[in-house]
Amino acid sequence: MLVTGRVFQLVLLVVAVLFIYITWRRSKSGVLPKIREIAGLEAINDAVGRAVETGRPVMVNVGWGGIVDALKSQQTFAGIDVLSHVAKLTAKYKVPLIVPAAEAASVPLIEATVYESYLAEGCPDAYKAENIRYLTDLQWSWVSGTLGMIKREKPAANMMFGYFGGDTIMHSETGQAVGAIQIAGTAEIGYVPFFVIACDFALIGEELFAAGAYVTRNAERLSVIVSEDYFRIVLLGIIVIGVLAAIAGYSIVPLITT
Amino acid sequence: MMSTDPGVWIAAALTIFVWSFLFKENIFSRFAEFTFVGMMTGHLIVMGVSNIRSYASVPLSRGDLTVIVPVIFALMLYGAVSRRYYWLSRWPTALLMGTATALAVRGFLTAYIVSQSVGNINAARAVVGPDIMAALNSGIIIVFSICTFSYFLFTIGLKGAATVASRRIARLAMMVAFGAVIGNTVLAYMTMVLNRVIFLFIEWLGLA
Amino acid sequence: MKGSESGLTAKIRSNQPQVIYGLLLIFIIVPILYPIAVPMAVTEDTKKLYDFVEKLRDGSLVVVDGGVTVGWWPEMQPGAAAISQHLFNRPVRIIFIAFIEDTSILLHQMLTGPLIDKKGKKYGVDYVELGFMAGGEAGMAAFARDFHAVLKSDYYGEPIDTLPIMKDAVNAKSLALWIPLGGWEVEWALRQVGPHGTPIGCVSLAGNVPGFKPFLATGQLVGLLNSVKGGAEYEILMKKPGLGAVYMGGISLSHIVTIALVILGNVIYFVSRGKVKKEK
Amino acid sequence: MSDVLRRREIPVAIAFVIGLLLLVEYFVAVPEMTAVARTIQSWGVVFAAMALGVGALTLGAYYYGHIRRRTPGTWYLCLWSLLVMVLTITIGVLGTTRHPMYIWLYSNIYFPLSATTVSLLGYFVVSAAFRAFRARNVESALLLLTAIIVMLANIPYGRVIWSGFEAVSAWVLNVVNLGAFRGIQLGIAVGGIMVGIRRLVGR
Repeated sequence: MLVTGRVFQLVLLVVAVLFIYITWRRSKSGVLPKIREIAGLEAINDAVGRAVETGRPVMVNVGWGGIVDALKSQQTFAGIDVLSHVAKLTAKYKVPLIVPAAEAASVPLIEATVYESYLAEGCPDAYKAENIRYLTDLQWSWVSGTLGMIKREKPAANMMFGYFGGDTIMHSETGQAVGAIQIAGTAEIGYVPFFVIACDFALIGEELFAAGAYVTRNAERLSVIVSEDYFRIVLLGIIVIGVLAAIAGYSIVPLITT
Repeated sequence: MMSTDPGVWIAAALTIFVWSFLFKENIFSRFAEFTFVGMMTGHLIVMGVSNIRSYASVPLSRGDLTVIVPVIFALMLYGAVSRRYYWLSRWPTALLMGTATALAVRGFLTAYIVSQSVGNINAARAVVGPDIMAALNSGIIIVFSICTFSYFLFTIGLKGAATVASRRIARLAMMVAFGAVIGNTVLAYMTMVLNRVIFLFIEWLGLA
Repeated sequence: MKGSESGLTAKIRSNQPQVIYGLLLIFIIVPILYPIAVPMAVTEDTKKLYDFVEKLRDGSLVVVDGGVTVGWWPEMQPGAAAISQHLFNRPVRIIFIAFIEDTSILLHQMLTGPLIDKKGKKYGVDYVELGFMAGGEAGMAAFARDFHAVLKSDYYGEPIDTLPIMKDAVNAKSLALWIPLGGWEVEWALRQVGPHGTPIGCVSLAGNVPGFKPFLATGQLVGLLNSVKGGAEYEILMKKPGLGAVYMGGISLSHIVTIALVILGNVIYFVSRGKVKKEK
Repeated sequence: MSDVLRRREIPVAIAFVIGLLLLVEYFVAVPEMTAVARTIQSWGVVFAAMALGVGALTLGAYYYGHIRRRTPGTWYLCLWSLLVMVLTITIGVLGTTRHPMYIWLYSNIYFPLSATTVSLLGYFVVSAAFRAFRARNVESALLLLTAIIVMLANIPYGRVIWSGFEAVSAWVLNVVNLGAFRGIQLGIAVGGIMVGIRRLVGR
């Protein structure tokens, strides 16, 4: 009855479901797992510090994925998580924070996030609603609006976390041209290279999601990371055992492909 | 010979409008963008209609009415434009989401997880093979892929010399891969510029 | 790090990029006006796909599916045209379809245009255009499992069950080769067509090529054309230079310019950084 | 009644049941289930085709807001964009996409606009090459070096400079790059599966 060649895959799927269930249950208990440091995140402090020195603003861009689309929104949410962290720092050090928003639907969420960060730092008066600048829902209008903003405001730090497509090169090139410290991250692996080369620090792929969970310490988001780690370890084990067995002259491929 | 086709002239004007963005965003580049978005959205609808036509017209002409059922259900999607009937759109959206997600999950299992793991395990055979070059290359592939894969562990194996070394190898390997992406992408971007230049200089202005 | 820059680097950063844009434009125009023919080698990935097509059995069914938005078509066109021409040369039957809204019209224009010589193959018997099918990856999955479930008429609005070619074409298992053109499209095919056991060979967008190498190694892709370069190589194998050769001739100089700019920019960066260090 | 239908649990349940069906059907061969899955999949395509119009309505509503408020500098462009959209739809639906007028619009307006927009990236990549691509450390130096080798191997002139570029580039792509991307693709698949399952159970 089981389709030949897919039995092992079914087992993997069941294992994945189990891991998700276990980690989700554990997240309810409130014990937070340890998570490794993510290189680019440490640089955020320095970047904000530079904004203090130079008196220029900090710009945080959460991409044009929006919060409606099921797939792209994952990255936007992670970006907004990082934004909440940056907003706390800018509130603390009294640096202007500018956010160019790309989707009308996401603006209220961004505004609320930034406001709450300012509130948490005890300075809700420093929050400026006009600095959350909604441009347009259209990709290229948004890109050109953001580029214009970078050129005018000359931010000391330009941070980009979220969904970015072909426009990665445009943002990071313009940011570099005004001398901003650039920290960026996207899960679009095809566009990560442009961030890596043109920005000072870049998060690679999945590091964006981990960064979101890292800065917010949200139990449920951390549990996602943990469940993925478990699954990775299982796969890693299979690959390592398979490789060692193959070197020793045995093959586990028939087992995997049953 | 300069082109006498008004279509070519319009296309040339639009090309120059978009390129004027390189100097500064201006009324012409904005005009071009809004034209583009209008046309793109219109085209999406046209293709949707043609798809539904293809699905429904032939069966309907033969008297088969059952094909209308999904079309009627799909109309619920348009609840999305009204706040009051927004909930209606959730049902067909859930079907779309459920289908796409399940298909992606099973595709990932077969085509990525199992096939690529098998690829790595099979590569290990060459490591002990007679060809030294192939053995070396397979070894590099296996080590790099394992290091890169475990680079994205965030809560397990946080300390130790092995972790540090593996993460270093992973980063260097990824940098090479990213360099390959950038180098190869230049090929595409240059082609796109060339395509427009050929259009302007040969099709429109008739040079060369 | 930014603080330790001398005036020279800052000057470069703040200069007008339009000068560089102009430079690029010049080095793209010059080779068009004065074309230079330069020989090219054929890479292994291209050769593999060519050989695979060459060895297709008589009467095999092949799907060519277009999957790029219209703006990226220039990149796909040389490869798409070359491989379609090759398929028309061979005694195989071809199904053209698109899973992205823009491509069905582009494929139709390619087939009716001067680039393709159909070698007297008859529509509906030897090849067919199925137009566009919605749904993205899910659409491709539905099509791969049953060609007749959703699409009932072809590009011209004719019922497909009256076409002789569609009598044998039932699902992905009846195919000898599936050729996606594009980036995502290839990933969709790997996930949704590959598990049916259908061989896949692709024309890929340049940015995705490095990411597809693992699939070439496992044989999930039987071959791959690297964007315009792959197209040009395929033309060499077919001994019929076309669009690919034109593009490759035109973009070579601008590659050199890009490389020169990278090196120059970095030399200035290091020289000025060295100066700052000495001053300190 | 409609309060019950409005509950959030219903769409979650729909997605879950359909997802489960398509997953189980992939691993277990039951002819009845396969038939149902096939119907659902073809419905999905019809839904997706119908969904293409929703975006247009949302965009239309957004434009309408600008036009009604007479947003300075934008409202007439929105109006123009709407006109273009209506024109495209009218010709495309009444005359089908094979109509010469539709083909004319497609080749002389849609294609040049789209292709030229993409070509902007070509300009940005050269200026970035000069102004932003910096070998800040060993990692980015390695990245740039690989990029240059791949570029040189991609163009015919590369062989004139040194005949070895192609071999080096092929080795880099087929060995180092392959290893790295195998790890990355496996990672993407793990993410896709885990996030996918979570989405199916509405978490």
